Amino acid sequence: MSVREEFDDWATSGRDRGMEERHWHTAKHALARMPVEAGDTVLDLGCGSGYAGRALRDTKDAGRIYGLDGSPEMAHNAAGYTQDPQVSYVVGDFGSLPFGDDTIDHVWSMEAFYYAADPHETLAEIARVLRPGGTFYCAVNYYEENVHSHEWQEKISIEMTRWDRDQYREAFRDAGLYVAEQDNIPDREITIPAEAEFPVDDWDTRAEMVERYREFGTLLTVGVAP
Amino acid sequence: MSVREEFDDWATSGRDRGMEERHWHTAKHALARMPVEAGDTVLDLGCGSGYAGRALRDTKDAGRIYGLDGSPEMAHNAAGYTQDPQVSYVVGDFGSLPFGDDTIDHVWSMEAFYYAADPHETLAEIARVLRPGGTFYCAVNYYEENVHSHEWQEKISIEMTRWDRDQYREAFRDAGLYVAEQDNIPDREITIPAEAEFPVDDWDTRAEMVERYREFGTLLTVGVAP
Amino acid sequence: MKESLLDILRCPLDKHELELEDATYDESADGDSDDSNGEDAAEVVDGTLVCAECGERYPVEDGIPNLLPPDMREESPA
Amino acid sequence: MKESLLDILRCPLDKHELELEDATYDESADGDSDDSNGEDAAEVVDGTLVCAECGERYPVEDGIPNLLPPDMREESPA
Ligand SMILES: Nc1ncnc2c1ncn2[C@@H]1O[C@H](CSCC[C@H](N)C(=O)O)[C@@H](O)[C@H]1O
Ligand SMILES: Nc1ncnc2c1ncn2[C@@H]1O[C@H](CSCC[C@H](N)C(=O)O)[C@@H](O)[C@H]1O
Repeated sequence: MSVREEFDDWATSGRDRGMEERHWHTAKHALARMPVEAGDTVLDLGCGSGYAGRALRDTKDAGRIYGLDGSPEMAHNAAGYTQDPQVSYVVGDFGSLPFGDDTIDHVWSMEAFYYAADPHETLAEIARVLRPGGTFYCAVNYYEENVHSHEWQEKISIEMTRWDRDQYREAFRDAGLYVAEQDNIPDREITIPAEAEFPVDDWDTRAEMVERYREFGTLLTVGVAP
Repeated sequence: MSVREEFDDWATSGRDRGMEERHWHTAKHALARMPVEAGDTVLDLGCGSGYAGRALRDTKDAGRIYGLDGSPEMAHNAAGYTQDPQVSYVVGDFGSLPFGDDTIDHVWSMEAFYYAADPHETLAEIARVLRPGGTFYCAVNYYEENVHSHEWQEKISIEMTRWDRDQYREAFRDAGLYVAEQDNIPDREITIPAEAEFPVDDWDTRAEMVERYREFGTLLTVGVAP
Repeated sequence: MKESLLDILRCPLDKHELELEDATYDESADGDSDDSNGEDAAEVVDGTLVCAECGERYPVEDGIPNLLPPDMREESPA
Repeated sequence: MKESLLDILRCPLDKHELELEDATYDESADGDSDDSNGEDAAEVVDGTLVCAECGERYPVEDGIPNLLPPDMREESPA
């Protein structure tokens, strides 16, 4: 299945809002750190429901938001969630970004980067569209150290990139981005049932669930264009 | 009183270790985010007891650590806390750093930057000694939004710079540093007594103490040298 | 989408500028902006973006430009 | 401090290189490093760093170089 087919399905079955709700727990902390100034142009790669860009309009008075997604249904849903004339959604692929050089102040991506068919090519594209000093905030829950995420690949037909922390830093640098920060942002909000209730849904033990959310959380890597 | 006189007093009365203990609550989170690679050279500005640099040796295998402090007694104490041949302490002033251009991979400073006689000059010096892509992690508890810190100026004869979040970003950019991140890191560890025990020492109400530590915490601004 | 937001979009293949053709506008839409009657607030509903260099054509459907590279753009079989 | 760590230190006034003079070494100190007998592991206890350009002299006391600008270096009155 293609990215388009897979995620069009997700969008029409309402998973875009479900992801928004869960990802917000950690995404909001990463978004708050972004050095977005009033009037800045921000690109949200794999925007899903588009919540991240809208939050940057609200909280930091970003000037223009472009949400890019490979799934037309995702982009269509996202467009339906806002009337803001400064926010727009574009269908496009991570492999060849439809933007000019140096046109974007900051790039955001949550739980999407690792779907790129060639993540190195995508990093090069990000470095190309960012103006000097612009940042790339790359947030992922699927990564090597988070052993609890490894099985996700089995549930989806798109090949996912599972880098570890070091590989993220190295790949950013290979693409010409400076690495400014790397962090694990814990999800302190998800409800973790009491010990006695385990096993639950996806979790055999409480300890595993605590490790997944409160300890590993979301891996954030921040790159800066030279 | 000079920086030297003021902080020599602090060092000889053991306040270096007291600060280390309190600052560690938030400093450790900021240190963990630093993109320090094995072998990197790190400069700790206003190192006090020197704990931050030693932590970067232990956790990230930093190559060389230079702790710079304007107080000879602070530097002397710091040197006494380690036998590590890759760690050294230097007496110097924020206004004229005794390092060559592009010789430092990363600069760290906790609760010290705002003592600089001319903070803009100090930022220019930091930009000078950093190699391209090197980061400046600037952590402060004394800043405009933290209203609970304003009175600190009354307790010390050295003039302190009280910038707000925007002013930090602007000053970094004026000095030629890209701003990669700004964040408030809460102190979740300090013990806050139960409501009934207030007023306590420095705090009239529990709400104020909660705001100071759990909400405002430490302001971190991360700059990157172009 | 607002026509003004098209200005930084480029052809995904060669990164050259795009020209909007056959546009239909939603005249009723005025969004939340003050200057919504001005030129740059025109709300594009449908049209085609054409690369000034390679001539490749990209559809704007329902206000959303589809700038997938042509080989990824085919209709979903579903 | 280890002599090798002096190599990136510069004169705070003109940022020129410094030369170590009148050094005394702690021969007993071998730190934790493996190659502690080698040249670059020499532990400097006292000495003077002299700017190759302006000639300004900076003391190394107790293994710690004092690179305060000369006008800030005067003895504490306390
Ligand atoms: N190669 C690619 N190009 C463009 N978008 C892609 C892509 N691969 C995956 N995506 C999109 O990336 C999104 C991942 S789901 C994450 C959505 C959103 N950022 C959130 O935090 O909830 C999906 O909407 C999917 O359509
Ligand atoms: N102008 C200046 N130049 C160099 N060091 C200075 C300075 N002004 C203040 N300092 C040093 O900055 C330190 C501030 S106290 C903070 C110490 C340590 N970073 C910690 O987190 O605990 C003191 O040790 C003081 O001597």
